[in-house]
Amino acid sequence: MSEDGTNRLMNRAHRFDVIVVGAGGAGLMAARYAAQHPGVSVAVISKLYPTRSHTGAAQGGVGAALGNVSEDHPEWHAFDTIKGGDYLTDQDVAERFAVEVIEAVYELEHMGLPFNRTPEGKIAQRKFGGHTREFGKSAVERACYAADRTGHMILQTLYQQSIKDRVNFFNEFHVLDMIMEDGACHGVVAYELATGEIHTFHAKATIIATGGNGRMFRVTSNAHALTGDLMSIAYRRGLPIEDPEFYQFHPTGLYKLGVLLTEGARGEGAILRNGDGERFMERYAPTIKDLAPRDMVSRAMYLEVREGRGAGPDKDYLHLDLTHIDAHIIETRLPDITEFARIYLGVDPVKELVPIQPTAHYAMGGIPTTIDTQVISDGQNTIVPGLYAAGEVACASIHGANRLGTNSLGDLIVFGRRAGIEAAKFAASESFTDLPAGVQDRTRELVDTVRKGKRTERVSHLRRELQDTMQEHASVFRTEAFLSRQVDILRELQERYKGVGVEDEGHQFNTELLEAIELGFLLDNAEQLVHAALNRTESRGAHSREDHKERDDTEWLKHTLIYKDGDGVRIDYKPVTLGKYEPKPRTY
Amino acid sequence: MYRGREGQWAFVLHRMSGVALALFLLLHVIDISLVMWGPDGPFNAFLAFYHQWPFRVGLVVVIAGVVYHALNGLRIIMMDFTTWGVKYQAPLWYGVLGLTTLIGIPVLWKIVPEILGIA
Amino acid sequence: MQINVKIKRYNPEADARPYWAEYKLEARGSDRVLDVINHLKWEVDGTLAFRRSCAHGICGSDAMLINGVNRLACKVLVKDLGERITIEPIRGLPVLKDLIVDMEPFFDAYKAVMPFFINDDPPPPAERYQSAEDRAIFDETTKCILCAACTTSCPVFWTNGRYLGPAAIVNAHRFIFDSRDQGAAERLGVLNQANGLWRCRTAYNCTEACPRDIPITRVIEEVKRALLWRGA
Amino acid sequence: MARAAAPRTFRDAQATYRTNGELAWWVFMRVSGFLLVFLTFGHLWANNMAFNAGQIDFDYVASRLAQPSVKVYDSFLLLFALLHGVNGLRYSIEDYIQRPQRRVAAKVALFTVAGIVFVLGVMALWTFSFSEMGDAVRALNE
Ligand SMILES: Cc1cc2nc3c(=O)[nH]c(=O)nc-3n(C[C@H](O)[C@H](O)[C@H](O)COP(=O)(O)OP(=O)(O)OC[C@H]3O[C@@H](n4cnc5c(N)ncnc54)[C@H](O)[C@@H]3O)c2cc1C
Ligand code: HEM
Ligand code: SF4
Ligand code: F3S
Ligand code: FES
Repeated sequence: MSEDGTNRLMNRAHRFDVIVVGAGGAGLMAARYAAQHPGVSVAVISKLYPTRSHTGAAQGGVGAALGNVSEDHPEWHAFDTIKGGDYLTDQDVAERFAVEVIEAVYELEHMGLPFNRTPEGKIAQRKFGGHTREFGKSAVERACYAADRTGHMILQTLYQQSIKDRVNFFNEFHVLDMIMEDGACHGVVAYELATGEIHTFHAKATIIATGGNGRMFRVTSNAHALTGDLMSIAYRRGLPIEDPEFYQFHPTGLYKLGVLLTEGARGEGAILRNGDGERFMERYAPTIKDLAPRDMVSRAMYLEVREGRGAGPDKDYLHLDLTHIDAHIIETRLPDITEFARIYLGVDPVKELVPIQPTAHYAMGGIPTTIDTQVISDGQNTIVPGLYAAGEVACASIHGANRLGTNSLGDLIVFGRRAGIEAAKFAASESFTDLPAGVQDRTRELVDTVRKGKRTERVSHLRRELQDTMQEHASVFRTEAFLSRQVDILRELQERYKGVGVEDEGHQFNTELLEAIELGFLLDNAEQLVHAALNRTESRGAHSREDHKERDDTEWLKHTLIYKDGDGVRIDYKPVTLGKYEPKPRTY
Repeated sequence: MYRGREGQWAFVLHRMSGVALALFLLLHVIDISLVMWGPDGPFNAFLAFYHQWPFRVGLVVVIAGVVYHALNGLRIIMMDFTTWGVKYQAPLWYGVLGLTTLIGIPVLWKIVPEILGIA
Repeated sequence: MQINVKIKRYNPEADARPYWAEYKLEARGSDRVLDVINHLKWEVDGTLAFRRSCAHGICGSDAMLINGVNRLACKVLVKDLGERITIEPIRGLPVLKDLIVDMEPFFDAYKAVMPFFINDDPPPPAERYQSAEDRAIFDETTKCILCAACTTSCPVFWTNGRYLGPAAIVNAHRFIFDSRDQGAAERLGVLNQANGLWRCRTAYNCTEACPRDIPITRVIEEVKRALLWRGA
Repeated sequence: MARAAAPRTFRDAQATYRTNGELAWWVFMRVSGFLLVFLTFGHLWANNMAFNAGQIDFDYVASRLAQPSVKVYDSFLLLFALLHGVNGLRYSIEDYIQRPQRRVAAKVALFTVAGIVFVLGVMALWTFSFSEMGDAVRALNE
């Protein structure tokens, strides 16, 4: 390398005590708390400008048992979370979560987050799916909200605070590899979108907070950017992914588009109706009806459509009915989703029924961590030194087999905060080790393969096929036949992926190149999901096997850990941490 | 061209008229101050020059500019100091244009014949 | 239907200056402009560069100058534009490639108004109280997604890049009118500088461009009055 | 180029403002604008509507400027219009001239010209005794 070259390389090597990958709710929360540790330097790397993160899309609210509207207790919240997770939730995590989320919500308020207010001036709360009083008696107001843009407010508030705290940001830097040596993590390697240069970020502690992977499905509420990058990178680096088969479909996505209409709408009284105008949820969940957990509602919707009671010319969607709700409430508490329906479908929710269908929404699984967000590498909870994960990308596991609405934002703030504190503590006690030689090699290879690819396949076509087939074979209802078929399809797609390439040979803002690389990540995510789903021969939470309709606690009350193994996969397990709540049949 | 609406055009016209008026004002003070050189100085010659028809038409444009600028200035003041001005800014602007035209009619009625030398 | 899309393109690595590229393609009326340019990128020309993420008007990535007006590509449908669609990068910020502009000056202006909650009193164990009425005063300005559609539609900003711009003022308003915040005086002070608030000439392009329907000009006027009556 | 966006601080922000000058000018534009409505409309009425502007000559002007009330009226008009207009031109300079040196140069030029014009205007209004000149004025005095 030339003199000049070495010099430039120096500029592209960065060193911070703590590196946070991802600037969504989890990442910014982590950065904030890490930065509060005296003497610890922190940087956030994000492939999007922080405020573009998908946390900003979260609408309904963050669940915390503040009891501002009616009596509530963390124990009730923990119980709902565990039951909602179909008892795959680790109960110690859920209990700790239900307590800490209260503190975290107050802290957000102290950071200025503009929650809606009750008449007394306290944080307003509303009902949400699966959240109940006294262990399932009736729905309770637990979701703290700011109109239907709670996630937006969280993201903005955290970003604002990070400006105040002078956090270092590397925006539009795309992380493509983790630096792993001797089972420990020493930072990441990232591609700078503006220049095409590759940067090394050397860190004592690395926090992964890169969000979800919903883009592997056709109809999804997730952003284009949610391609599960770090789940794939960890996987390629030999780390396991926990419970990827549990993927949540949210009942109320706008027909065909998948744009989400918050469950908060049903919290405010909206009703689901089938093509005959019937309130079908009364048949599936007699007690809490439309506010049953998402997996149950989405399944009910699929069944309605399958049994010919869908709406529309193809009888392939259902309706969300808000017409009986006071127009003022709709406009003030649900303004954004009202606008979505008006703009994208030309339907006015105040007067008309809104066409909806389930939409791919949330990965319950992810990079496995301890309750303190340390990443683990096996079923014995072996800790990967220097590596932390929080938010949707991680699996602690609080959501078990099915996440309750509002628990994700709670997850971000509780575990984001924990990750920040823990990582900073770790970093403060460690010193930098030398980086292994050739840290950038894998990244260069990854970029070069795509850059010089044969271009016999188009990225967009492969991605479309992936999304269509995943929707077809691995979404709300699954069978062995479908899943095995999908395994084959994925193998074929992986093979064809080797033929992709890019037209854009440039270095600056080569978004085509990154889309191609992201597709590779998505394929890995799909592989994890499909194999784990094929392997789990029971129905639990969001994982519903038509050939194994019952939950099987004797055999399957355990977490999946899936590893990459050559061209195939290897599956291992991890016990569920049980506690005071005995697994019971899940009825609402 | 950015397809802005009333507000943008109100601004563009206000600025153009304002700048034009300010430049005109500078010239105008200079030419009027020529009176200091007395009846036999350059003043009358200068004015005779200005009395040619293109300048008289220009003066009509200046008057229109003053009227528009003044009325729109009042519109701006209403937007700045009331809670309702912003809400009605577009109708107000049409009001400004309307009134400018309205005032323009008698002005033209009076001045056009003068220019044509009929009066 | 058949549509005709004109895009102002520029690749700093290949082109001396920006040029117009024209494409003809099939689209449905219900397609978003984002779907159209995604289609172009995915099927026609992979080098086309633009930012996008959420695809439903929430992340603020894809403000563009579409048929002469700033909008989010993901929030405007083909049927509302007709068969001829013209797309340019937003104005007043340096164009880096095709529809991608340098957002740093925009974020710098945003940061300059101290867009963060300031209250140095020790917080209570639970939340700080705020009446629903006090909360409502700044509700609209909490909606901002920092898309820059407003600032880059402002005729003053196009020619005077030092103007902080409407987005910064909107975000200052968010805090100045928050009953819990204590930093109003500092923020008003920043806005009182030569390139702050007083550069606004009430052109309303910002208000019309805002995809979040924030009544920006009204907001700016409220801040002007606050500065006038409270002083800086 | 790596860009770790360095956030601004309170102090950075505070350092950027010092005076209420712009606020004062903003208020002045409104107050003077309001007064100018009457001043300019009156001026236009007198010279364009009540008189045929095509016949304005030395005698006409001198006869007007011989009246103290007109002197006072025109002085106000001169003062407000000039300040208002020059400040307005300054706004345009701020907006359209982006090179700092050129901007300063343009403003210096503007203020110089405005200063000269102001002095000329004041001299024309106040330093000459029109009663000694022109037939009309003499007639007026008789
Ligand atoms: C429409 C919608 C509505 C929702 N509503 C609710 C709700 O009401 N309540 C609730 O609790 N939950 C809700 N959720 C779920 C919740 O919003 C998400 O799970 C959560 O926001 C994820 O946050 P995160 O911080 O983990 O990731 P994100 O906010 O998605 O952020 C990911 C970050 O990682 C960065 N990143 C990703 N890959 C890379 C890479 N390779 N290199 C560098 N950076 C990278 C991105 O730039 C981004 O900054 C909703 C989700 C959606 C989609
Ligand atoms: C007749 C009554 C007048 C009224 C009510 C009036 C009002 C105003 C107002 C309120 C502004 C401020 C605009 C803003 O901040 O957006 C303004 C600007 C301006 N005015 Fe006037 N004005 C009048 C007469 C004049 C005259 C006679 C001149 C010329 C000497 C003039 C020249 C200007 C200029 C150059 C600007 C700046 C334009 C800009 O920045 O966009 N105005 N006027
Ligand atoms: S105020 Fe509106 S237009 Fe301006 S940045 Fe915010 S959301 Fe975008
Ligand atoms: S467009 Fe510009 S001039 Fe003011 S009202 Fe909006 S900021
Ligand atoms: S893509 Fe997010 S706002 Fe358009």
